[in-house]
Amino acid sequence: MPDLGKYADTVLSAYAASLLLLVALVVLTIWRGRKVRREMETLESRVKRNG
Amino acid sequence: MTLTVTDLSVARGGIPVLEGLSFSLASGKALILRGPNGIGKTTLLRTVAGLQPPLRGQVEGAEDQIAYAAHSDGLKPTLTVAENLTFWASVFGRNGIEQALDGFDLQTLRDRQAGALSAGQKRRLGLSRMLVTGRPVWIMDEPTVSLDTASVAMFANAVRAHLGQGGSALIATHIDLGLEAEVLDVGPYKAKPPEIDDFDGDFL
Amino acid sequence: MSIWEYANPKKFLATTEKVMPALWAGSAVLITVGLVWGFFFTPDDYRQGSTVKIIFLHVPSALMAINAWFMMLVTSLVWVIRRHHVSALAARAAAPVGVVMTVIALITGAIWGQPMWGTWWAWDPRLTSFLVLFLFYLGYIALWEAIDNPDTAADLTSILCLVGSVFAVLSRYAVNFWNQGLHQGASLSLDKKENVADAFSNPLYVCMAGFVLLFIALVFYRTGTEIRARRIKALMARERLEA
Amino acid sequence: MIALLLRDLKLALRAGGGFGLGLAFFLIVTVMVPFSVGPQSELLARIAPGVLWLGALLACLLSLDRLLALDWEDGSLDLLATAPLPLESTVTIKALAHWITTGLPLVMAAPVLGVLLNLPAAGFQWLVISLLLGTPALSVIGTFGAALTVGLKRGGLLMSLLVMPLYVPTLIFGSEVARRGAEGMAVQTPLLLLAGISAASIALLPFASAAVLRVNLR
Repeated sequence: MPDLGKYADTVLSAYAASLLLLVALVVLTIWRGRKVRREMETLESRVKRNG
Repeated sequence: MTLTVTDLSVARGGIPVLEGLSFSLASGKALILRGPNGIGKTTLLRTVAGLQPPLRGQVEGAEDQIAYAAHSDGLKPTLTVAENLTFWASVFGRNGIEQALDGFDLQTLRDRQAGALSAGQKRRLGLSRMLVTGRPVWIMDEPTVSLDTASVAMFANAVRAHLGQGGSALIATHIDLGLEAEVLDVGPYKAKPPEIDDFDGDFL
Repeated sequence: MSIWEYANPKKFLATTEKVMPALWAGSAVLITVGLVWGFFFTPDDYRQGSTVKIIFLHVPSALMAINAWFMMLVTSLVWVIRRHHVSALAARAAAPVGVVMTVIALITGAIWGQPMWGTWWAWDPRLTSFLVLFLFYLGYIALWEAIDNPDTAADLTSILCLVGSVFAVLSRYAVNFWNQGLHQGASLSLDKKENVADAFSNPLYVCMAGFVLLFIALVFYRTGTEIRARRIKALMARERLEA
Repeated sequence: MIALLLRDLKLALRAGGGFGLGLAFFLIVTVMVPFSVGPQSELLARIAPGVLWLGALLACLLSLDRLLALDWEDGSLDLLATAPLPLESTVTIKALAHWITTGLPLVMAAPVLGVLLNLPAAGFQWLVISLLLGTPALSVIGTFGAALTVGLKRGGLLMSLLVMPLYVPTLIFGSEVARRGAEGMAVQTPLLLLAGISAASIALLPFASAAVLRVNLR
């Protein structure tokens, strides 16, 4: 851990906030991507069976 | 002045509803469109009127020739009957609304506000708007909704007079207007869904 | 073989599927290396102390916030001119990424500004422009969400993006005129005298490359999701039509 | 074209047309300001140009959602789209009617409200000039926003979200002219920029508005 001096809180909170936002963005993106992919596959198989 | 439609496909909300339609409408003729609800008659009429682009095919002889009447009449409730008609006449670069008022028996109502008319009277006013446009091709979507028998006859007379002057009319309706008109059932032109496996820009 | 072949949704899905793992891995490695290098192995600035380390997040996110809008502008134009659906959906997919980048730039800027300028927020031209950019992103996303018909939504948002870009540039000049500002000049430019010291610039370049890769990965993945969502919509409409 | 303008003006003036609502809103917002910031006359004098500009902008925004929505609901827009008048002219006329019924009254009321906010004497002329130059831009930009949201059920709120960022440059230059005028500084640069924005918006935005309206009519 480098010595951040009197600005330790500033630097750490900036890193924490940014990384949290980035991780949230990636997680939400992948979560929605998987959900939509599953939905499409069920729908496709249903449409094919019926039509 | 002939309206020609060749190999027309139309879509509603990105989904094709009718395909491969061809017909032509010569002056002095009327064409009645029939077909079950939801088949795409309104979509077809809007496409012919140029309000939406066709998926495929061409519409010729429609631009600046058509007058369109749909479910809503484009009337302003706070303007009088005469003011409403005068407005539409001048938008189409014409004047003189007397003939239209006479044709749909609106003379007695001319100074009444459109908001105070009954549904049938409003409809008559909306239809009389076709007369003040001076356009040769009338495109009408269920024009007889909320009209009584006498008013339907009035409407049929107006269409007949219009055809007699070399005009033409494309009408989607379920009732018999007593016109000498060809009938086109759009049912057989219902779009066939494409194969499910391979999707492209249409996502189907 | 032309680039437009990838405008076919299926082809796009198949191709991006192949490059996705490399993109995810590449962006993760670059961002980790850049941030670790920047956080642990750079000296403190003689004036700003350790707060200078925020630059490794602040500058790349600000860069991507603007580039994301620029990418949306280009893809919107492609949709308006060539009507490739994938292009419109890519613009839609990029917008939320752009918002998050804008928010990161604003938050890190505020946290950094507090000790340096003595205030969390100042109506400085750069800060204000980013706030306005944020509002443009919000409006753009809200319009996409509000419209049911996907083609209509694509057309309207494209035109909004074109008009909005012009007004965003105008706003940039307007706020410059309105307040001269506290913010320092560009951190990286071709004019060497203006640049940050080399000790900071190398990890910064790595971070910027990482953010670019992450952006590409996210946009590819999200565009795929939008394509599938669009297909779900089309299939459901088709079922309704057949019923 | 004249017919459409006259009809819109007539509709605005008849019962329920909403003429004067924008003006009343402008008045009420201005009156509320001293209640929220306090009655000190130096403070009011300093913020008067900005407050009056913001009030005028909000009053404009408020009246936008009726601009095209009414014609959309009763089918007039469908019929106007098939009329010989190009849609570009239609939206320009609509914006002009909006300016005459909303923007122009705001310009005329602004000096009176300036008195309430203790606007310095030198500021009156520049306030009126800046509003006169700026409100047409507010109307055409607003028409674009109204065209974007015309088909939506609850488009009003969304329209504000879309239009506000587009108003930023006009607001900045407009209130800058009024503020500098009130403080006796040179106003030439912001005045020219404001005029430029207005002229460019009036010349170019109707094409975007018409394109958007065509998409919405499909």
